[in-house]
Amino acid sequence: MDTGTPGELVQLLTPEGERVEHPDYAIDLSDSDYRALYRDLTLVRRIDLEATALQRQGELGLWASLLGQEAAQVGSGRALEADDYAFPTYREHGVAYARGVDPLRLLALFRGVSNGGWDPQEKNFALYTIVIGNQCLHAVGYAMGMQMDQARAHADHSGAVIAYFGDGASSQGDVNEAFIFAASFNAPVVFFCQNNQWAISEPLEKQTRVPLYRRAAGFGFDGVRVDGNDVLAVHAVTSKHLADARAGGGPSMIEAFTYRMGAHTTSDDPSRYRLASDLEAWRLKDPIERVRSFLWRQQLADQSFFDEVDADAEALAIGLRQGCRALPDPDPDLMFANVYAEPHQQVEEQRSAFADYLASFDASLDSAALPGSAAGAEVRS
Amino acid sequence: MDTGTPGELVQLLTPEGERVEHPDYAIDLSDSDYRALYRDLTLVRRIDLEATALQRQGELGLWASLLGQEAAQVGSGRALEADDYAFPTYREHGVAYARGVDPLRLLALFRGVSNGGWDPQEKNFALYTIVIGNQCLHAVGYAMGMQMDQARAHADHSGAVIAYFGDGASSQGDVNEAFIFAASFNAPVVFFCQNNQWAISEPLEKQTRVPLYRRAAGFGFDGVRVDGNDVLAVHAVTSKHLADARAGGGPSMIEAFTYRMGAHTTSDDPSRYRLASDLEAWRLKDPIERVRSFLWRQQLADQSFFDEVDADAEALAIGLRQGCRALPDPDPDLMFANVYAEPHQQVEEQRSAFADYLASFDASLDSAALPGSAAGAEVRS
Amino acid sequence: MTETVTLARALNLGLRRAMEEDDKVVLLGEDIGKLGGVFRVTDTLQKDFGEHRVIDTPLAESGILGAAVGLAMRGYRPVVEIQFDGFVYPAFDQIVSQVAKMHARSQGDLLMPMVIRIPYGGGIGAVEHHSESPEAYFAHTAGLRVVSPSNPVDGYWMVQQAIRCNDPVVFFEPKRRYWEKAELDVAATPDPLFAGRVARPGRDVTLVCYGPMVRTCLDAAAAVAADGVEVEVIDLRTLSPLDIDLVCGSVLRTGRLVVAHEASTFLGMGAELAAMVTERCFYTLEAPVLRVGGFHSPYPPSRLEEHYLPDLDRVLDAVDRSLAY
Amino acid sequence: MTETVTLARALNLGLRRAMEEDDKVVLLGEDIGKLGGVFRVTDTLQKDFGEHRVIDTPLAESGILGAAVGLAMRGYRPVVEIQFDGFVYPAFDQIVSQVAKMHARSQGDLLMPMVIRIPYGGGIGAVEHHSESPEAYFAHTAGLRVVSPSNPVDGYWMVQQAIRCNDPVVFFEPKRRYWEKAELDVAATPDPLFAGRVARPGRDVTLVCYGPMVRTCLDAAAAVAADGVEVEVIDLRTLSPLDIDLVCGSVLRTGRLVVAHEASTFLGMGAELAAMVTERCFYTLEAPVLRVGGFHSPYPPSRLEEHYLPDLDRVLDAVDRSLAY
Ligand SMILES: Cc1ncc(C[n+]2csc(CCOP(=O)(O)OP(=O)(O)O)c2C)c(N)n1
Ligand SMILES: Cc1ncc(C[n+]2csc(CCOP(=O)(O)OP(=O)(O)O)c2C)c(N)n1
Ligand SMILES: [Mg+2]
Ligand SMILES: [Mg+2]
Repeated sequence: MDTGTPGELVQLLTPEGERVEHPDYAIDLSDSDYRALYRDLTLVRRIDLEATALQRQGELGLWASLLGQEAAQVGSGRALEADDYAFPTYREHGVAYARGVDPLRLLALFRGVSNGGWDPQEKNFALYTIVIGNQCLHAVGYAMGMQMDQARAHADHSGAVIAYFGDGASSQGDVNEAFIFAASFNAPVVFFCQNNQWAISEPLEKQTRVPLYRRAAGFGFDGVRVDGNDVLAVHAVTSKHLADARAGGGPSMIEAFTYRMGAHTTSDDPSRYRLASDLEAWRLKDPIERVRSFLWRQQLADQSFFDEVDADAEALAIGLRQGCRALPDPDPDLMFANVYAEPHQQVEEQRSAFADYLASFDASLDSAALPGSAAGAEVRS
Repeated sequence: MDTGTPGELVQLLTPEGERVEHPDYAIDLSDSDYRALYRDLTLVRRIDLEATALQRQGELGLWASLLGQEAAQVGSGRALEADDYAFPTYREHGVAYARGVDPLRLLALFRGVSNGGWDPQEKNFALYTIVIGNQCLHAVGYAMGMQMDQARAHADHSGAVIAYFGDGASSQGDVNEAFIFAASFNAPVVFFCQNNQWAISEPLEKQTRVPLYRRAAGFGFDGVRVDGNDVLAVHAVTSKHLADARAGGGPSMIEAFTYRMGAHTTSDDPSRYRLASDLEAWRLKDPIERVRSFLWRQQLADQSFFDEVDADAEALAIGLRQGCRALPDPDPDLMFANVYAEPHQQVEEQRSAFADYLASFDASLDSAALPGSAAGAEVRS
Repeated sequence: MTETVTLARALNLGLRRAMEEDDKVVLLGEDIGKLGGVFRVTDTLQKDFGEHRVIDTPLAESGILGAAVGLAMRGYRPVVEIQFDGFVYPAFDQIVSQVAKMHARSQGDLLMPMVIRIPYGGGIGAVEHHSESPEAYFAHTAGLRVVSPSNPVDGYWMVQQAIRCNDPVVFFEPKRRYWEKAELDVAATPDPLFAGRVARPGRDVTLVCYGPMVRTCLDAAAAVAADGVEVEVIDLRTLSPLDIDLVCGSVLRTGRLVVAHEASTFLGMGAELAAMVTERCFYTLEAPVLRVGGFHSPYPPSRLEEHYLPDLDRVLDAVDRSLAY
Repeated sequence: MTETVTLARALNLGLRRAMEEDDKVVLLGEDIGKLGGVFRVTDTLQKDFGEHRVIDTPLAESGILGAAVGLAMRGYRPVVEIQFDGFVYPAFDQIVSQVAKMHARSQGDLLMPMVIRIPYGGGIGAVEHHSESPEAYFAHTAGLRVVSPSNPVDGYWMVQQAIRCNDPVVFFEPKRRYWEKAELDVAATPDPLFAGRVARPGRDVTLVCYGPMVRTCLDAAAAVAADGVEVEVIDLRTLSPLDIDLVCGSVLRTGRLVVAHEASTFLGMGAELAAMVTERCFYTLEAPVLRVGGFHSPYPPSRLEEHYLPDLDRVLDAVDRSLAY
């Protein structure tokens, strides 16, 4: 397998926290921007850890941790402008955060109280997409729509779309068709692949034998590999590609080279397929530590700043925990409420029949006889 | 659109019939091989013309002409060895011919007397595949099977597979997934794309903005563009890639750059979407004419040879015409015969009910009362 | 005011009017531009509305449907053409997992006002994959609506109504009826989209059908009328929702029901109608609901299709059997 | 001789035995190697049979099924694992257009001895796309066989029989029953694959179910037994072919039929059973066939699944209604 060369990797901040330059990608961030990125990274990690804890406590049915991918998500998410639109997988909690989606809303899906959780149109952040690859085509379609709007308005700029997907997803027909449509229509979309080296238990080499970013050239657009644990590089690269897209430059692909530090989800047991020691090398490349070192080194932040961020993170986590526990179970009528936007006879019939059925239990003498409860069954017979 | 450069095109025989050399691809053919190729090309074109004529006469429901693509098909088809396996689209009449499939069998599908027409395993030539792209995955699976057989036999060679597809097909998810599977398993398969510049009415640029062969590199294997109207180049390139595949070199892709000189099928009306004059340039690149010139120039054949080939072509056409007209309509029981390999209650019940139903007409006094005939309906009431 | 039009032409006129009335309506498909679609249903539309509204796409059905989802999210009303019934399956995932579910999973925040036009059914002597009747797959899928016009007038109105509907509508066009003609009055008031229609009244037996089978069933009803058998023919028009009240109303009068469709009867629409009607009209039915349809076999080579497709004789055979109870 | 095993383990043992007995049996899927599948059904098989027989594939379901077609043509017997029900749709095209039709279109020259294993159904508190019941799509498709074991013993035998079958078999595994246990005797003689079974005899009403609902229905039957109501529970085991004789035989005795499944009732298996049984037992039925099943809505978020899934109460509600006729 050709794993690529270091020279192919865009890096602006080394794992040791040293700023390095790159001929094609520059950064234009203020000191407070740097601190804000550090804060984002820390908060996002804290949200993620809290959600994992909530799953362990039985408050969530499942959680897909982003541990290790904070820089890829914060760096790209913060590169988006308000008019841009993001299409996530199920792991883009950091992007959601950057878009301003309330983290509590993310828990709804994993708690099982909703199949969505937020209004996608509010923050231009689509619903999580679980069927691998599907969202890449939605992203392209949305970008085509932006382009049409632009043409109709005779504007010289459009918004841009970012489509997130994983290394595993790169094998799906839909993702490759998305490349084709994007190229054919020169749609303003950035394909952002978080190559975290794993698709559940399958290592990268099951999906490809050359670096993924090289896929782009064969479809007729630019691809670039960026150090996915380097928030500065990710931010710079994504900003540039989004700007190109907005200006009519068409699609491009970014491969953020990173590593999934945790299990695939809380249901997964990585000990069955990878060695704990495999993580060591990547621990040294931690996306947050290097920004911390950088801030220290450059004297851009002092201990009080770090303490404050930690306190914010803790407060956020507490709020999340409390909010999660308070998330109510949905009303059974939700099953029928939004199947269609307009009435549908069969759904309406089932809806009222089910309401009557539920009511029959309320009406029964023994109020313990609730459907779905074993007690109900016994009382009944 | 980047249409590629002349330098990217492998050519061994110019449109004028001049032999040219290529650094990577040599040919090793005898004089009689050259003549045989000419004969193949001529016969294949004659088969195709005859089928088109048969469609016009109402003997076939449809025909997909290969006009202009004879060299791509004969050149690649003749590069196959007996153990190799070919997976065609619906237009590979020339490959079928090269594999030794009786041309008459090809007509069965288009006449509507069969959904297949030949035993794929007999000549290692799969059934025509109409759903665009599906066959590329079958090809890879078959190649994986060859590889497994090879491993089990501890052989150092396997057969190879060739997967045909069109420029339009290159946009299908299945085709791209086939690339991925082939690369992942290093399967002995050659992807052979006949880029005839059209997918029905859609020109190449709807599907791609860079030469298609470049797609291969992004998936981690070699791609090459060959003059698809140059039978020698196609033969040389395909032979080499097949040999590599057999020797464990894994997948590769060949883009045969050619042109669909006729309508998409006999149902199509190209005047709606392309100018007749567009064909002029390609008429000068005719795949047969250049071999003819070459044979003349090199004095490898004389008039009697050409006359003989023409006579053979004519005889073949006559046989085909007669054979086609004599192809019997299938028995209605065929609807039920091969749905399953083992009995299936519902099918068997429908089968006997339908037989009874048909028999009820035979038994009726008026033997004109056949189902499906308007007469039957009138007599009935 | 009226014009004689084929179904293909009526659909074309309906699409044109929908595009005129709402500039968010965009058409996507293979060969729908210059070619006007292989059945010419989109003929001249690209010329008149431009390449941004009549979009020839790359050859990938999942791509088309997935892009349509994104366009709908951006506020467009995509009308997708699938070239033939047998080519909708590559898009099945996007349709079932995304198009059908998006409104529900977004708790109503997102609309998917999309029309998926599919020429369907057999009878045109085509090669395999060009004569399928996959409507049951879609009708079984919650979140989708499924309709099928049987004639030019319905074609004209229903396609416009489907485009105006805020839910995704799978729109099955009976391809062997594309060339049938009728008088179209574009100033008329159409029937509602999600309702069936009595195509021919009758007292003795109810014959339910839709799409390509309506013509066959009307012919069958006409054929037995001389014998004094009155067949009431119902053109369902909509498969999801199903206008079950119309069907049951008829069955309560006739006591007998025959359902005819081209699709395989095994788990076809006839099964659902049989189950629903029997439940609702149990004491009225004088015969079990009988089904006439395709066999449980892949669509056969075209030289056999006259045997596969339920024709007038097979429909009347079922009518006779029903009456014999 | 006997061992207490879960359904997941029984399937694992069945696969192992099939692989031992025929070296042409190969497994393909996502995460079926080292991980042993997300439900551990293929646990240890890669270790014991090697990477050439237990093949972790790229993440692409159409790719998996398409490759399996090629492997079958080369003489292998591929057993494909689809990770969850909701992820079979990307492969729908290959399954419906190729796998199902290959034998017929090759006029019998090609066999497609393939098993497509799909963990299906709800009840495990999963996120969307992980709890679907898509069996009707496949049962409606001619050329496919569809089966579903309800218990460990059937799981063990049926998976081996499915692998030996020369037709493609879609093998639906009731995922919420993976951890239920039973005594397995690997030396026993199994029932034939394409036959249903009376899981509990009874005289008053026939209750037909399959897969995950069998446990629920047996519980329901047990619950009303004390009241003197005898429910005959039939475990269909096979959906295509459908063992209609077994069902009708029972209905001829009981006069009543209730069908329960998790899938949406609208065009679900219950519809076909209602239609067939009503046609065959018209004069025997004392009540219309009643159906209990999923609603015509996407599978809800897991906190609502207990309402969506037909439980003992909803099954008994239908039994009561049937008996009330
Ligand atoms: C179509 C489909 N097939 C299978 C799955 C099951 N599945 C969920 S996540 C996953 C691996 C995804 O890997 P990758 O794309 O690398 O993303 P990551 O999880 O690493 O972020 C699989 C196979 C799915 N969700 N959708
Ligand atoms: C999945 C699918 N979609 C659409 C079609 C209809 N169709 C048949 S041929 C064709 C164009 C194919 O173009 P290309 O792959 O370039 O092959 P060519 O016909 O030029 O040989 C289309 C769209 C089909 N057969 N299958
Ligand atoms: Mg990954
Ligand atoms: Mg082409």
